[in-house]
Amino acid sequence: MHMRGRILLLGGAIGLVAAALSGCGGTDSGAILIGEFASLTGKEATFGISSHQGTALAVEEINAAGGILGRPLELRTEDDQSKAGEPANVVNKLISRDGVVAVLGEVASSRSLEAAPVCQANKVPMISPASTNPKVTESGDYIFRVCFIDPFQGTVMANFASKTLRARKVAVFTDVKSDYSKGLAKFFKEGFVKAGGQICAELDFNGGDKDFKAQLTAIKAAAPDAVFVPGYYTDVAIICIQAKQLQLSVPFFGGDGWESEKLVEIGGAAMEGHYFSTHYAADNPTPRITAFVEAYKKRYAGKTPDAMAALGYDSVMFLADGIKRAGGTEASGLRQALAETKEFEGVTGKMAMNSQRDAVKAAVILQIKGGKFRYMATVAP
Amino acid sequence: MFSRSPLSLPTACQGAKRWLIAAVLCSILLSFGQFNRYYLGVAMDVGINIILAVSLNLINGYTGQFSLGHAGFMAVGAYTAAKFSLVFAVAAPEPARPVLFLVALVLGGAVAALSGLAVGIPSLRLKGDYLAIVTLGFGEIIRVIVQNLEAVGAASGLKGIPKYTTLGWTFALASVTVYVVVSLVNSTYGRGFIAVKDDEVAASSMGINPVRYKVTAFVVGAFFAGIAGGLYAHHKQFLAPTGFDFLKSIDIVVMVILGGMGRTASVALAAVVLTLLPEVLRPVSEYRMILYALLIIGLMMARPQGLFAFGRRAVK
Amino acid sequence: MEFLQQLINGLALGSIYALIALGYTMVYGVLRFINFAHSDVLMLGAFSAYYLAPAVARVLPLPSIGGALVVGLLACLICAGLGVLIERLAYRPLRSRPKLTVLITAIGVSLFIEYTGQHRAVFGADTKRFPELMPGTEFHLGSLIVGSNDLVVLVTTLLLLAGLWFIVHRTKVGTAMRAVSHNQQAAALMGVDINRIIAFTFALGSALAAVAGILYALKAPGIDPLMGVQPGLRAFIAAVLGGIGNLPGAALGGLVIGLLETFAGGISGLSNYRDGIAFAILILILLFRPAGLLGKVTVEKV
Amino acid sequence: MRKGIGMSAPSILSLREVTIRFGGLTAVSGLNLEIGESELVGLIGPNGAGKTTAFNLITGVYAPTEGEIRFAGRPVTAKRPHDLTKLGIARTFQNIRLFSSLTVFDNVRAATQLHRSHGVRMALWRGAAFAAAEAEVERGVMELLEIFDLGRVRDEIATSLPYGDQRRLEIVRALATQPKLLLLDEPAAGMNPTEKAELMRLIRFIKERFKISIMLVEHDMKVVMGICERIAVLEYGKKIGEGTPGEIRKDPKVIAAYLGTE
Amino acid sequence: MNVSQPLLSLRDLSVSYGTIKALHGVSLQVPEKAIVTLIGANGAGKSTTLRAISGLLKVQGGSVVYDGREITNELPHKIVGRHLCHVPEGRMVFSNLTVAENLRMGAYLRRDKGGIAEDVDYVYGIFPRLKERWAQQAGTLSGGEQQMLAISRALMSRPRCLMLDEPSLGIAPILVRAIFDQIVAINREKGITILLVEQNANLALAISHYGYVLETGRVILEDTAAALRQNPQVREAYLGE
Repeated sequence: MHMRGRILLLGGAIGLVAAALSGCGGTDSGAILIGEFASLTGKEATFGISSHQGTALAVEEINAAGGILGRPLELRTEDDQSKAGEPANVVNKLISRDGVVAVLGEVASSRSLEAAPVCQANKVPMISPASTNPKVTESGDYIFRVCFIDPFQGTVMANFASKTLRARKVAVFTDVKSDYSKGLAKFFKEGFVKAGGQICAELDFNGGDKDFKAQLTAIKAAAPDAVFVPGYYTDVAIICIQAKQLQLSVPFFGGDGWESEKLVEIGGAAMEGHYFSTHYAADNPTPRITAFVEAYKKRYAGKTPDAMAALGYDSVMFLADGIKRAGGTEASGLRQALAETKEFEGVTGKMAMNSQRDAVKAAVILQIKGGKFRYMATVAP
Repeated sequence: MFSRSPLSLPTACQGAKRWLIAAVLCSILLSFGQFNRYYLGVAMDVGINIILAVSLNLINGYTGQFSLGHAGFMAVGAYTAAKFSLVFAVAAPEPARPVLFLVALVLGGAVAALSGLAVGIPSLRLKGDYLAIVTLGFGEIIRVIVQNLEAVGAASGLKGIPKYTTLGWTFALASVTVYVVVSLVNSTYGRGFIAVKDDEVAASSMGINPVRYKVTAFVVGAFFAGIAGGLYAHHKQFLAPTGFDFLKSIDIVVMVILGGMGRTASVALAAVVLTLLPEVLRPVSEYRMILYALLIIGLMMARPQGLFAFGRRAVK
Repeated sequence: MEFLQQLINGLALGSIYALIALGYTMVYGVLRFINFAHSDVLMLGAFSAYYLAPAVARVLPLPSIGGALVVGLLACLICAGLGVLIERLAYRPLRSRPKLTVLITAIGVSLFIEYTGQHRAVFGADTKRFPELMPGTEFHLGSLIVGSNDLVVLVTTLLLLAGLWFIVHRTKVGTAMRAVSHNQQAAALMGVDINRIIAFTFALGSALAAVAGILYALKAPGIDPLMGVQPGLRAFIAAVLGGIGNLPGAALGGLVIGLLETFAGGISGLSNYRDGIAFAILILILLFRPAGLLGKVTVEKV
Repeated sequence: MRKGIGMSAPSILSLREVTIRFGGLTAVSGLNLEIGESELVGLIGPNGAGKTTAFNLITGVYAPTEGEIRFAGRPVTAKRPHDLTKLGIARTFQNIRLFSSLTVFDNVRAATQLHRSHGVRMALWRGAAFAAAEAEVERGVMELLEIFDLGRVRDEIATSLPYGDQRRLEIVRALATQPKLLLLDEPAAGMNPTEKAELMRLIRFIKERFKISIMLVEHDMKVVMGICERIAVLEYGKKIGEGTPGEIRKDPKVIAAYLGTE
Repeated sequence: MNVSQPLLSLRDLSVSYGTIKALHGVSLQVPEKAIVTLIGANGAGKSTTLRAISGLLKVQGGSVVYDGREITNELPHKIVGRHLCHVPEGRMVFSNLTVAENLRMGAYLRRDKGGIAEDVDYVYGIFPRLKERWAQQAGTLSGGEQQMLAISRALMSRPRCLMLDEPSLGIAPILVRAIFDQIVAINREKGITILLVEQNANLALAISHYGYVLETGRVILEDTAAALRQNPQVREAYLGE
């Protein structure tokens, strides 16, 4: 091809793009359009799907009850493939092309962090169901979350380790690939050392690894009283199985990433007696939770909702509550209403928004006993 | 490449520069337009991917090496540029920012080019599959290092990067990349890249130093991948190490192969198509990646020379 | 003691890598290309066993050694069939094309299997509990702990290596494989049906992948459609490290990578670089031995 | 063309006791060979005698296990091919190795690397100087192509040319490096008698016109005997005879090596 | 079977490598139990002819008829199954296999264990050097030994017709002699038809019954071997006289 032809082609491409750029925003019909972005495929699909199912259930329930302010909700869900670089696009699409009034997502903090500046720049409220990294809401005053944050959870577990478990020496086993795990480990270590404990071993794994024996052998050699594993249940179950094989028989404990019925399904007997903190306990016999668990099981083939599902559900309910109080979906009003939330009762507990737009709420500590999550304690902030 | 008229050579040389200036001006004008942010964001992705694909084409397409580590170079550029901006540009007065942005981009490119040099050196001894795995490994090592580097946010990612990337910047730099690669290859000097690809032994018997060309390709390719990384950082405003894993490299390789190795215009076109395709396929998101995989397989069966490879160029 | 324990851990991990690496290297031996989809066949092996186990459990008691053998054997057959199918549909039409084309196709096949597997109508993206095929216990040697699973892994690997060695060196088809690997044309002139030998190689490699998949799943009983990616990549490195195309090289490479990762993984401050260590060692070794540890450098004919 | 050092030396290329072994095989052993300025020397021998290996030693593709090679008066043993080309050695290949994705014109243009006055910077700036320099290259290349009647196919892909033209183009490409010594590896292979006659004329013409030394490896006796001033005969890596075509033709050792003993 | 019909005949065979035509309509006949030689300079198309017959190359035009059946463009392993065997140029022994394994590969299509053992003894008998080296990797053999192995390997398939491509290539004269003696013996004792490609024209013509001279993909001359040896045209082609 002639060189001029090549450059012409480039020029043409630019022109085409320019022409395509003149699209326009969403509609303002009867339904209230809300956007959701989640990892429905890819590496972390299992979390995204859970939270999405909770989200979808909440929307269905609201609509069945006649919608909000007489208008039904319409959920637009986009898959970000668990891939960095995607959330910004997806959220841009939801906002600029679909014209959603608010954005829900994501479970993973790294992807919420990518989407947050987009929502902030467009002044569209974003509610993350389960991103616990404190940085997420630092992106701006339109960013909210319905879960507690890592410093709180880390401190809760540090206190739990030193007071309840009476551990002096704790080993920390972190997923280096996960911002969540690293954050939680950091706040736990700070809290535990402050409480007078000693971190006797710090080892790392990569989320998705299947062999942890190397690290566990090293941890065993350090003779800890307990092992803190801030990770996701997929890895944690296998870690506990292999720890059991190595007869590393001290309590293991972790955070909300543990919460899934899969943890016990996969880990089986190896999970017995371990602890974790989370947002809610499915076996908590409050009517609200029982109703949610039952509805969820009915909708999704008998699956028990995990924390991600519960938080996804709460993110919708929290938004609905805000819309109701704001009396509409106008962005600044809605933002204001959400920020001023004083008391919101979700399946994951009572919460209030603090000045950082982080949910101030209690954590629960569960113990695994007889293959079930047993409620142990509620730790208020 | 050149028309049959013997006079075309010098004319084409000068014409190209005019077109570059036009393309850059055009891009800058675009920046002033008001566009739907989604389309704007996708358009910037398109521009960034053009830079990535066209620069990888210099390594894989023109020089015949097989690099699977382009995402690594991109990561180096992205993190370098972003860190620079976070330290210097944010505090600087408004008017100085475009200059500082340019400095950040070039710095990112330069550091990426240095890493290109580091990868180019093993390429002297390794070929084919072995080179591919070494470049892949290099990309992964970069990712692991970044993942552990607290200064750039480690696994939590680097956030708060100012949004400096505009459509103008993106396409102006895409134009520059296309221009540089086209100009480089379309010169007596540049025929050496293709000669090395076609037959290293024969090339070296013609006085062409294959080592120098291979390393040059890596350095220039990495430089522009670094620039693309910088644009990406200031476009997404957030960097996570997982965004630069080897699947990202594969995406870029697929663009090069889809376009047709060693054809800049076709590769740029493929970058456009492959960036838009996933967006178009959003409504069937469940099947999106399955379709993408099938597309790769089908393409290799039906048009291994590249989807947009027209004309009479011999295919090896 | 910790050292010995890590040695055991490393051998158990390394022997799985070795099994996978053998599949890469066998295919490379006859076709000279890297079968990227091999790691996905591993995943398919684990999933085959996952779905087979309940069916087998109706006839044979599970967990039991007999039951595990039956499940394993069936999974091997399924994967062998799938391996042959992949070769037939995706690779054979491209046999005479440049290596790069085939490599990219292999990447395409790999992505296709992974994403299709993730679709909810197929396996779904979530992690599944891998059934207990074999009763597991731990043995104590002083303070050393050897899991029965680790022993099974080691013994299986050794048996399969011996079996593979026997097939390759002592049977007609194995001799034909080596002949095809050395020179396809000359092998054809001996009356060898190249296509059949290649298909056989894929079947054999895929069966090994199935075994590796099951052993891997026994070790870490959570399986998902992407479970093959990490061990696949490591085994791929192992195969190149040993000298791709070289069977003892693949076994050696697998053990080296397994041991390296284990020892690095046990050191605080180094365990976070575990993903990169295998690659770093690979690059270093290739710089000094460009054809891998046991590979031979071939001189290009001019 | 650049001025060589030590041009006063009588021979342009000299091999002293050059030996190369591949594993256990000694491909060339103790080879002594001199080529004078503007001389046309043939290297013959049965298949597998080590002729091409000798070529590869001279052009730096292989480094000798033992012995010394001097070119234009300076030692060049184990120098790399592109450095030797810089010094003035060019070659063709037994199995044609043209740049398969380049046109005829670009194949030759690529070989002018050593003598271009402009590089990356000018290529990127694309100023008037670049245009002038490229025009100069083009003039040179076209001149060469026209001499060898390949100008008419300048924009064809090199490997799409008929066989004879490809052979010729390979020679043109080698000449574009402006060599002092041109090595031709079986240039007549696969040619019919007419083409061979044409080739012989061509080789003589090149020697006259460019005033360079030529060494050729060839099987075809008619060609070798017809044009070479001196012939060296290799068998099993060793030189078994050397002399004028007349002498070689009568050498019983050579006859035995060629027709085989009965 | 019609006795007057040759065992192998080519009619107007053409073969191209990409755009380059290597054979321009080659026709030749090989009668049963004869030794026929194909001589010519390097690049004349001798090897190409053999490779086209044995199915290694795709034939663009013309036909190959063997034993009364057309076998043009059949797959190589099918052609071997018809007992038409090709010992390729450069020997192509499996250097990663032992001598014994190479021989076993030769008998790949056979199932008769007893017969195979007999034939192994036979080839060890004609080439005792192979017997000495039976457990060695073929790559460690000398060129001559490799050639012996290549011929023996082909014999293991019990061929009716054997095509030999340059058996003297790069081999010490003393071994060439031994190999050619055995080629004659194979032909006489076992009645195997031989199509021999050779550069060493004198040597080839000395043992052949009939010869064809190839030049740039065409047969330019054919005659009995004795006549060709006296033919000045042949002498000229080889010594430039």
